[in-house]
Amino acid sequence: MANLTLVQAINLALIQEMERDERVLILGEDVGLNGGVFRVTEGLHKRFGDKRVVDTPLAESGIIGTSIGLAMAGLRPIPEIQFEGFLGPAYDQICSHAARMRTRTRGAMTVPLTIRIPVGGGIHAPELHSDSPETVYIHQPGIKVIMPSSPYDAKGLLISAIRDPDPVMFFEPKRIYRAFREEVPEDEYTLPLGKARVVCEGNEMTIVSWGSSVVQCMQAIERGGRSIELIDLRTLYPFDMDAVEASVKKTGRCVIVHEAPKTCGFGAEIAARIMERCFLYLESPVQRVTGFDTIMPYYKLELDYMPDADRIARAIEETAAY
Amino acid sequence: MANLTLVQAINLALIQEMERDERVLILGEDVGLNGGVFRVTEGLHKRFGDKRVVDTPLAESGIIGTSIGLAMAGLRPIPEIQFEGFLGPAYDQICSHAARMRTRTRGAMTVPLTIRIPVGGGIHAPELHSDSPETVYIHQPGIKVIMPSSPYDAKGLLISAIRDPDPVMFFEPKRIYRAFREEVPEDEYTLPLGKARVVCEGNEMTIVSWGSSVVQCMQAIERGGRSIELIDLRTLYPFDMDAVEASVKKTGRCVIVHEAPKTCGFGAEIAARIMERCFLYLESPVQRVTGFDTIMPYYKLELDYMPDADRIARAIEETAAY
Amino acid sequence: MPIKSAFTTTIDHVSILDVNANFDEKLGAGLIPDGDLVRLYEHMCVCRHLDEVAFKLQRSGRMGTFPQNMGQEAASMGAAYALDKTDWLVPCYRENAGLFWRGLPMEMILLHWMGDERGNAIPRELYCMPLAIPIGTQLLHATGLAWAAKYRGEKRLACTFFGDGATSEGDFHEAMNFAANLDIPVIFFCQNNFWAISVPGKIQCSAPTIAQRAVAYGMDTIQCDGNDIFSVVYCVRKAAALAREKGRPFFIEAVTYRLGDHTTADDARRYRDQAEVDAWKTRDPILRIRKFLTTRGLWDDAKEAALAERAQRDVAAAVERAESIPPPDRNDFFNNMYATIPPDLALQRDTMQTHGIGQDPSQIEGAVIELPAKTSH
Amino acid sequence: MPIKSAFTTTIDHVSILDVNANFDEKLGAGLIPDGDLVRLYEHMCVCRHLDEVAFKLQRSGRMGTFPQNMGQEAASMGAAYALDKTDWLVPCYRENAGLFWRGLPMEMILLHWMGDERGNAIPRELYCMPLAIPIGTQLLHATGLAWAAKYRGEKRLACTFFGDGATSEGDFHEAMNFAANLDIPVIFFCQNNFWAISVPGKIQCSAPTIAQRAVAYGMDTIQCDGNDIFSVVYCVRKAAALAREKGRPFFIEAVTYRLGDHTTADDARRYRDQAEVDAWKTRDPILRIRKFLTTRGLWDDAKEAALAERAQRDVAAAVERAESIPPPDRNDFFNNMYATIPPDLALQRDTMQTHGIGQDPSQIEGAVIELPAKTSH
Ligand SMILES: Cc1ncc(C[n+]2csc(CCOP(=O)(O)OP(=O)(O)O)c2C)c(N)n1
Ligand SMILES: Cc1ncc(C[n+]2csc(CCOP(=O)(O)OP(=O)(O)O)c2C)c(N)n1
Ligand SMILES: [Mg+2]
Ligand SMILES: [Mg+2]
Repeated sequence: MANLTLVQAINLALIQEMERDERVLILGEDVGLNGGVFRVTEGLHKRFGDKRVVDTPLAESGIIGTSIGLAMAGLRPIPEIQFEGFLGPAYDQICSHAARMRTRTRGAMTVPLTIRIPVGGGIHAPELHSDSPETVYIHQPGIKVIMPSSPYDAKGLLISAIRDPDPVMFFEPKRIYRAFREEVPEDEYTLPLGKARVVCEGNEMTIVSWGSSVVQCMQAIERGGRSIELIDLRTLYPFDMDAVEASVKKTGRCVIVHEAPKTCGFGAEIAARIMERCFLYLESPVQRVTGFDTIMPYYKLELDYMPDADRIARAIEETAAY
Repeated sequence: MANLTLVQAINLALIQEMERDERVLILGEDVGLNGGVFRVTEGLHKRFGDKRVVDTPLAESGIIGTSIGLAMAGLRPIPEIQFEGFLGPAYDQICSHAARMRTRTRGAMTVPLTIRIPVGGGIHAPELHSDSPETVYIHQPGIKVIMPSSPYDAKGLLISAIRDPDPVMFFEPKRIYRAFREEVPEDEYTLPLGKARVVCEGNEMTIVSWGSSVVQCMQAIERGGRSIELIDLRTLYPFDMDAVEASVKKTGRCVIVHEAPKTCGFGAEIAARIMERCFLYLESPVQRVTGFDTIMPYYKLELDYMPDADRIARAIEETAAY
Repeated sequence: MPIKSAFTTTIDHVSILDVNANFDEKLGAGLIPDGDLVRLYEHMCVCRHLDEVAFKLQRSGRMGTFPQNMGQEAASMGAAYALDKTDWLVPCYRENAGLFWRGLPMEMILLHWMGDERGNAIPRELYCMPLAIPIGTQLLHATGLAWAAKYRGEKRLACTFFGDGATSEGDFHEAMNFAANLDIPVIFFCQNNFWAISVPGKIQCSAPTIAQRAVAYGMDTIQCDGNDIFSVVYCVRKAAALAREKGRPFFIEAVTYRLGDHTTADDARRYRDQAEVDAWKTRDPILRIRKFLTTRGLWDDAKEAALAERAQRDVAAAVERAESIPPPDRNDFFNNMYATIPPDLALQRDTMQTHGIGQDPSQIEGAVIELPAKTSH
Repeated sequence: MPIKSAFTTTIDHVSILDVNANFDEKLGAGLIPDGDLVRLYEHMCVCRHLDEVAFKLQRSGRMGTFPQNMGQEAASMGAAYALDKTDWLVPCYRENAGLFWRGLPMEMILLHWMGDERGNAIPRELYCMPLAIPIGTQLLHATGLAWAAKYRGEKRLACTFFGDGATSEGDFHEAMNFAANLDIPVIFFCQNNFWAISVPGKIQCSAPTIAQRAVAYGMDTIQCDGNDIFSVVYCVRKAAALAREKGRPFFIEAVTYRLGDHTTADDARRYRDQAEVDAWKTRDPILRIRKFLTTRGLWDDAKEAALAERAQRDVAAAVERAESIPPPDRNDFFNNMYATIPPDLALQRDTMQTHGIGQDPSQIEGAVIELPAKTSH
């Protein structure tokens, strides 16, 4: 066991998978000598060399498009997109190709690809460095989407993603890259994709969240007074609706928390599913505490945009009082 | 009044707005001499010339990116993206720039832009010519999204879109481009963005839909036996939640129908909002009849993918029986 | 010296068997053995016949949109001929000739345009990618495939095909740039047929040549008569040698012409002059090669008649195979989304429903709902 | 002739005031009047001082990430000087010098990097676009702005700035191609500073020059010493003339160097040699121009001291203005989404809630919920 930050846990997972499997390579902007702008690939270039840790031209469609070719040829590329705000130029290659190649070719061609992307706000970064676009890719069939909220989960889920035979988007909440440490086994291990984690148990209300918002939820819960079950989805597609259903059938009330804008955010899907599956158990409408339907403001106001413990606590109280 | 198809109504709206306002110009692939692959811009090149109807290079990011520049300079560009499947390369310019310019500059720069896009399945077209990506753009703050289901609405909404000071995506359901005709006033007229249309009234159940699915809903309703209120949203952002709320509070039951995949489709948002606003009025969970969480299959199977009157009728019966 | 030259370059144009069937012995001799040339000619004719048949299938409602390859057969076939059987072919949709030469069964192309994904399930050992619908995107896949070969120390290269229109897309640029700067052995093969649907070539590239696109990347580049299979073979051999020996990419502009409509959904008379088409008909690659073969005593009317008959037979058999395949299973489009279908998607498949109640009818009180079975189509 | 030349070209490199401050009278005489040159020098020094102050503001937590412009002042300032005041400047984020020359108040740049959108609310009459964060995207906006000028018959052109890294993006290609083929008067001004964060120029463009990118489009192109303001002015004048007279675009590669880190979030020692940086320090555009002015008797130590003092005063005043602006209103980020705020968004703004109950507390039975007010920050 080692006491690691999220960055360190991901770095360790990358090293172990590269040691284990010659087919794994890393590519992207500044991933080489520089070790990535967040230092997630620190030391990898030195250890594995130019061939397996590749600085590419500044072109996100190129990074993903060539990764698709690499993957179809049987390698296991791990491209990095430097910030979620720069996924845009790669959207087409992800959604028109990575997501479709298996079904388009009825399985003759597959795309075992893991795209790593720092995501979310809260670090006082410039514009387009603080967004939460996960919903777009959850909506796109053919991709798996992961967003861990802890070092332990990050390592196990990333290893599973790399070994997964299909394209996976691995969002890394940059706000908690170094926010805390956790005991992480030094050996390699995998965590199943599509399984949620019950962070804490309770029977008065369920909270569903993912990514760095999970930390905000914990803070709200720690204010005390209520027995709350917190579910960290971890994998956003396929998502663990069974865990949510079981919890809400027990508690009868639910609050969903995410950073992305409200309208058509993933929270809407969870809420709609809860209604479909738990209609007769619900004692109050499912509430969503989310980013607003605005552009994430520049950083002077970013904390007003992001759901925080105050807003979550308020939603809990309101939901309980309904 | 003239009896027009959807294509003709849109064509007429374009002509009238170009006659009225020198600042309006059309650009895109094959929009000139060829009149567009669906002939929506037929005759415009002849009438308005090279300067105002411009065939561009084959580059969707270029089409939208230059349109943003044209719009910021005070013109009213109407770019066409040939099929919704080719929006991908333009995603970044739409979401990172068109949607953000006003708020990024606190109003100093604005992007009065109307993007026209044929959308949806049912015409036996090749791959990536039959998708329904509207949710992605509803989720993106800063854009208005329209999808008409009739010639009359199309003309009035398109004229409103062109005159709107903000970026609008105008999705044209290609399956009904020529499927039927409707009386359309020859004079120009506008319809308010953000207002739904009650297609038919009823008090047993509400159906919410948009685009060519509205026609499938009508067919299901016409099978008779129930008093159903059909709401065509027409504008998907901002959307007319008041109309939906009023109807569901009256009927207590609701089915939502759309072609896009279920997970994180716009139906989820409507369902979640209904729960938020009508919780105590609901007699059964809101149901969604949608495309599946798969890639739209090639055309041999496309009708298995798309919600049709049978599937809608079944959902109506099930919802009523709940 | 306040103004000095920072860069100079020049680009070659290659033509071996010219429009008048004049043959340049110096470059052309031995390039293609007689027997191969006859086989290439035969394949081109079969491919041309498929175009005609496909057109009729579409018009009679037995197939969806189809893009004819007519007039461009020499380009992709010459390339496929000059490459190794294990080099990747990464096509757009106007390379039927080359794909058939490689061994792709004709019915797979038909199936694709009949709206059936099974037309894309290409056996791995053919090293062919399926047709690419979104313009320009496949160039990056080719670059990745070739990169993988380099990564593994294989001598395999990738050759990707695209039109003049594709050179306007951002992905074209990114693929060229990746290949040039990271030393990836890709051949970028542009079929410049002067039109992208109705948009003329000058709107895509107003420079004197498309070949000079490659200058931007410091990439070797050449222009050739794409209706002359000898020129094509000459250039692709040169490109392949560079790719295999130096691991470097190469750009080829093959000048050709689309003799038919863009696709069966198009009517080219709306936007281009018949005179232009007629002029290009005299440069038809099939006519040219036939004349050459005849002059050399390698071809005659009897052989032509026999070939016509064989073409009819082969194409008819391919159509028969494409049409007699059982309809696809509805489950197919669920089952191929992931290696292992997620439970929620399996539920959608098994119930053919997305609505919560339909997926779990136990929620409904009272009788099971009976509805007319799904209308068959 | 089986092999003939299809295309030849050559690209010029311009240098007027060279590294050793040798001045080419033939090209340089009269290019910049003495008085202007002094003013340009002063502006460059103020801009350089802002870099230093901004660095300290960031380090002391008074500002977020900031990209220094150090070493590249001559490039954007020379361009802004050579253009009309009503030509569009469409920058990336390393053109402070040019923007200040145009008249952009320094505090707007500071506000931008202090995380405040009001730094982008640039008065229309300055014809400056705000800084562009996503690399390469602004080139298309510039093309559209220039297209609009052409559409209206104005003589206005657009000049857009970007780095070597930006030339790898698809949007770069699409913008160049649109401008070349549709005859749009844009000047594409590349500041080749040899690095894109840690990635060396050869990974972005392995060709001998970046200037040759333009050959792909048949666009006029030139390379110049970007640390020599005379060369820059010479090239931009040439480009502007072509744009205004023929409506044609022009590409300029200005060779320069980023003397500082990529941004305050970067540590360039991780990836580049100090020797390289030291070599470029001797080519600093500010040193060069100062030497020139001094030789010509236009500058002396007293003036330098006075300038240093003025720079300190001006920058301090700008910082003061940037820091004393009242905090932005939370409503701002709602109110600027659309010309008219949609009702649902107004509700989100007015309640600062997204959860349905919080937006409509009447749904809750019992007392109003009291919570600690939002933690201020
Ligand atoms: C990204 C994208 N945009 C638009 C289209 C629609 N489209 C199909 S073919 C075509 C023209 C292609 O021209 P070119 O690349 O020259 O190939 P050609 O058809 O001439 O062989 C267009 C615009 C598409 N398939 N993909
Ligand atoms: C689309 C996009 N991808 C990645 C980034 C992250 N990023 C910011 S600056 C930069 C390097 C830019 O290099 P260059 O264009 O040469 O400009 P320079 O910083 O050298 O002036 C990168 C990769 C970005 N801002 N936008
Ligand atoms: Mg073409
Ligand atoms: Mg640079």
